[in-house]
Amino acid sequence: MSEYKVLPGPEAYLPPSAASMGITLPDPGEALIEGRIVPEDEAIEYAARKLLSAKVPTIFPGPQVLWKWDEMAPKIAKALRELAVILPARLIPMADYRPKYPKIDPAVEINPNHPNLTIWHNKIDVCMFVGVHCHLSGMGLKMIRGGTDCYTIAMCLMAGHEDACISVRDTTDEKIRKLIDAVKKLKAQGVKSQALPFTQFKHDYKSVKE
Amino acid sequence: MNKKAAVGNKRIIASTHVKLGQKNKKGQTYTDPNRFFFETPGTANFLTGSEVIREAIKRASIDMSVAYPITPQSEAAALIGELYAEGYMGDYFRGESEFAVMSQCAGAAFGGARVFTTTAGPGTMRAFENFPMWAGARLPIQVCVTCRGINSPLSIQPDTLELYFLLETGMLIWHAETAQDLFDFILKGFVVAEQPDVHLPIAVCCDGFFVTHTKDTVMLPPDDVCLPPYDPYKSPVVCMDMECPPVRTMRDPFVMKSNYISYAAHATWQQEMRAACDRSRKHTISLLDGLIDAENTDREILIVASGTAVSQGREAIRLLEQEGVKVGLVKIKSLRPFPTQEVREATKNAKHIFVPEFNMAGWLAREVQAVIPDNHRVVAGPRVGGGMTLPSEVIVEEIKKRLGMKVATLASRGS
Amino acid sequence: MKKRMNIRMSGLGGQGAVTAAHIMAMAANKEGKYSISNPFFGAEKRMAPAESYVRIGPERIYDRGELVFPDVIMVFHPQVITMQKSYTAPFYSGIKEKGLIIINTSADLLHEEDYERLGKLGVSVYNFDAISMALEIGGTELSTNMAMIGAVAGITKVVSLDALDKALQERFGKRYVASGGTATLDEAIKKKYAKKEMLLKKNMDTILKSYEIAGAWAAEHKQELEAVAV
Amino acid sequence: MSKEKIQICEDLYDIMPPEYQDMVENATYGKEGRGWKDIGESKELIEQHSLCAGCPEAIAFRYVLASLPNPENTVMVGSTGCTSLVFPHVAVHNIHSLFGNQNAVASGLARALKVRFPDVQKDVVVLAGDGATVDIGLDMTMQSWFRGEKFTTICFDNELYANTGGQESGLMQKGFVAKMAPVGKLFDKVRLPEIAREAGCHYVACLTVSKPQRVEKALRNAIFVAREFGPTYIQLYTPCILEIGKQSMEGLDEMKSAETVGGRFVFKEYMTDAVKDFLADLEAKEKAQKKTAKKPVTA
Repeated sequence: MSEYKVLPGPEAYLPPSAASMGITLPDPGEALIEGRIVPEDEAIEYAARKLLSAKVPTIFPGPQVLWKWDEMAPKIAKALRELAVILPARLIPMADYRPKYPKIDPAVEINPNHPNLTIWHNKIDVCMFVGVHCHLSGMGLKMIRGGTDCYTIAMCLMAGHEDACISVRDTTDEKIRKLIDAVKKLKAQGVKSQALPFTQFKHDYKSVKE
Repeated sequence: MNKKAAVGNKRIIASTHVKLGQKNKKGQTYTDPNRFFFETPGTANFLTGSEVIREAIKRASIDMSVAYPITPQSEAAALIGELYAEGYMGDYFRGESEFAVMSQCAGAAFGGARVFTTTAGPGTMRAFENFPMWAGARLPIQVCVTCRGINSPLSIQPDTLELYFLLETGMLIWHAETAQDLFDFILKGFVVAEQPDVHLPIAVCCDGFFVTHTKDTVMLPPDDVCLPPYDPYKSPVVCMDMECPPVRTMRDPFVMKSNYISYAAHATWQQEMRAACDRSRKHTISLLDGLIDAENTDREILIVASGTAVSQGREAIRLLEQEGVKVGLVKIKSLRPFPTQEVREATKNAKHIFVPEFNMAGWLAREVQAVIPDNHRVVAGPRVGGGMTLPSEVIVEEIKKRLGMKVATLASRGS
Repeated sequence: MKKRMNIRMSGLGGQGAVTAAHIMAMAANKEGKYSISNPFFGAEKRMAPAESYVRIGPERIYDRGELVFPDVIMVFHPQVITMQKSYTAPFYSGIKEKGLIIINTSADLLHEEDYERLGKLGVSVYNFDAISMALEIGGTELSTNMAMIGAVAGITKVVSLDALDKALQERFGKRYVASGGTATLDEAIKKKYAKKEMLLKKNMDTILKSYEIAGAWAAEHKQELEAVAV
Repeated sequence: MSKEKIQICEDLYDIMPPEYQDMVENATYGKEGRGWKDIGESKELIEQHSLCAGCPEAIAFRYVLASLPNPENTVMVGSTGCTSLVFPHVAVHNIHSLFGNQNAVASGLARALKVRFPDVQKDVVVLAGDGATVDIGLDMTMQSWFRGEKFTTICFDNELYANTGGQESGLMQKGFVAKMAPVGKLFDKVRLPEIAREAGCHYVACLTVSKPQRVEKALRNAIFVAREFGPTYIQLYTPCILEIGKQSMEGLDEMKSAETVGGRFVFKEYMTDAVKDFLADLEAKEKAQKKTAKKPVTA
């Protein structure tokens, strides 16, 4: 197994891709923490801990969960909303993958073609990708590790991402719910969210919490 | 069919959007690849390589194929047409040139189809602009390349120089030694290339004539089983069929350094393509039983080769054995990804590493030299070109010369 | 059989040397031996040099491509020698010691110098008029390759008559896949014989006759032919 | 895809940027008789573009997208050039692969969609510049017509290579001095509409984009005919105001002057007799429908 560690950046001007450093993707039931293959539950618990410890935890839902195109998408969307509320965390969508013209507002949306803006001038310290097509997510994760010190989590609908600090594969709404349960459990144990207060669009987490 | 995987081995995961066990309109049963490759009994058939391509495609559940005549792949391409006439695929036609054919294959793959095509030599070169485009667009098209000479003056004979050009296109490149390899590689190639974490084009290559026009014994599973079909929604990129999100999307937008798009996007795009190629290792290892085959690598003398050169190496090893010289063999099955670790490990005991090749450039020798320590151990040859044969006696001669043994110089032509 | 036999067939485009190699390989395959056959030709068409190779042996054969060092050379047409329509010059270069050469000819085409060189190597030469035999028994020149097959099988016994019969059935009895030119020739020959059965029979008859005559010749030259007998 | 599939998951609706919410609410997917008149009243299928201010290509793009009869089941194929800078912002799936291979890509795509969705009418529309259509891609343009591929080819003819900076193209007028034509172009403008007619296109139209109604009509004709008969071709004059030395506001005048009597872009249409009958039928049906629609609804 590779000794390489997938840690938050900024690692290099153009950091190597984890796959080329020998990190392999997990098999079903497994997940990755910083390049190590671990049981999936362990990774989910660790992700919950990371999200709670963040000052600006942010969830990036991608097209596969934003758009109601198959049976799974609305289920995951619902779970993500609950997760965002319970953590709390911002939800910043990756609505599509176009190089947007003339500008993109990184507080409103993200896009892998605009890497300098991808994580909001490094204001986001922990982010989570869900439902972004793997090729684009692979790009986004690499650029984040190249340019910022953001801790990345990828809840992948398919085979996972070595370039994320934590990666879970075959994500369903149930796995997001496992993450919610892990957050709840940690909170019950007295772990407090370190998130700075924020207001997002029409939705203020404080008001929704009730 | 390849060696059976030991029980308890990690298994390949294939698409399951179409129920396994269900029958297609030709009455073939969609079969889990693990069962298909490792549990379905095969029977021996005596066939040419071209016929073997037909047999593989008959069981591959492809949606489409596009053809263009060029020796030595023309027979295979025509046979696939017959399969279409028999109802084994949705569409098939003759394109107007290899450049167009590869673009037509791209169009079909963008639209979510499993596509197969064949080409050779100058055709490969004419098509070339498409190959890095396929890889960048993450299109899991399979092209079977039946290598032939490419430079002027024209030749139709086997020569593997075109493979050198293909190496850095971003495609997966496998090199078949025999008709059996060709059959296995074509079917397994679809399974590996279409993995969501890989999802790259694959060139399954063989040496023209030596494989395509040679009659050889091949084990074939019954023709009433077939691979599960391709699932375009298990793709790392968006399928262009207006059935999946995002609706506003272009495959693939220009990524240039300008006021609104970063150069880093293009660089990481390339890294992601190459990462996908690396990820194929895991799947390839379980399906092909490794990226290399290694025999007797504890010996001081090794032959490292791919394609037909492996066969010639095997015969040379037999001849040398009769004279008491023991030689090991490393057969490289996957050229991309290159089996770097495997080759290092397999060659660690060798004092002399011979790399026989069917091209004048000696690209495989360079690849080996680039990844092993003490690469003066590599003897880059013997090599032939232009479709010349590489008799096993010539490899024997090269090895004996290096060892300081007496050799009678072999004349190739005339006397 | 104890060892590998490598046969090089040098002919002219359209004569059926490729088909002959395929039939020999199929026959060997049918009787449980290992075999490989492959053709080699240029972009030229009929009457241009065309070679095919068949390797038959007791164990798995890997070697492929042009046979540079054959045990047996079969010359399908006098022009291979007289017009040098051959991939090698002279046509017998590379032949192994105690090898065999079978030439389709009505006259002796070799010079004294050739015999001298072949003699040194202990190579036997079997001249016979395969075209006449084809015309006489098969009723068409297109059966020349059958006469050639009969000769090599009769001398070396590398494949049996029974196996050849089965191979013929497979080759002409059902639809066969071949490159463009060969497919067209197949059609031509099928037209010549009203029925497929007739074609098979005439072909087999040609093989039988040639096998018989060549076999008798081989019996006379038993000693010299040891190296190529199976 | 049905209009119902172009929906945002409720739980994440409010976090979507407003233009996506607007697209779902107000775009004209699935609208019978959609056309250029929807522009200004509903959400267009095209967002910002990065073309020069006043570029006629931009308005041509908007007319084309507004007039697609079936955008929720249309996939477009483009090529390298100015058009490819607009395509990322278009809300129907679209493909760029290489320069000049657009009709080959479309051939493969249209056939694949037919195989995958035998019961759904999926329209494939090629839209490329004149360099891609006539010069580097002419072989594949024409071969797709010879083969009778059932899709529409649109050429945005600006009579030069605009994206690379104004080089000579096959559709450039004879005598025009341009980069790579330092003494003026030495041969005539290629007569692609006539070539298209002879090469097997069942419907051909050549026009400017000065009159949106006409563009809409030609496009709808081309797509309906492509579905039933085979290849169709539309050539639209979209002058490159930059390279011919005009101001941003002069595009329309340039087009109008090119379409006046004796001009290069006098409106012309070619169609087979069968197509003529088919289009006449179609028109009659549409008229009848409009008539019924106009009738007051009685309770």
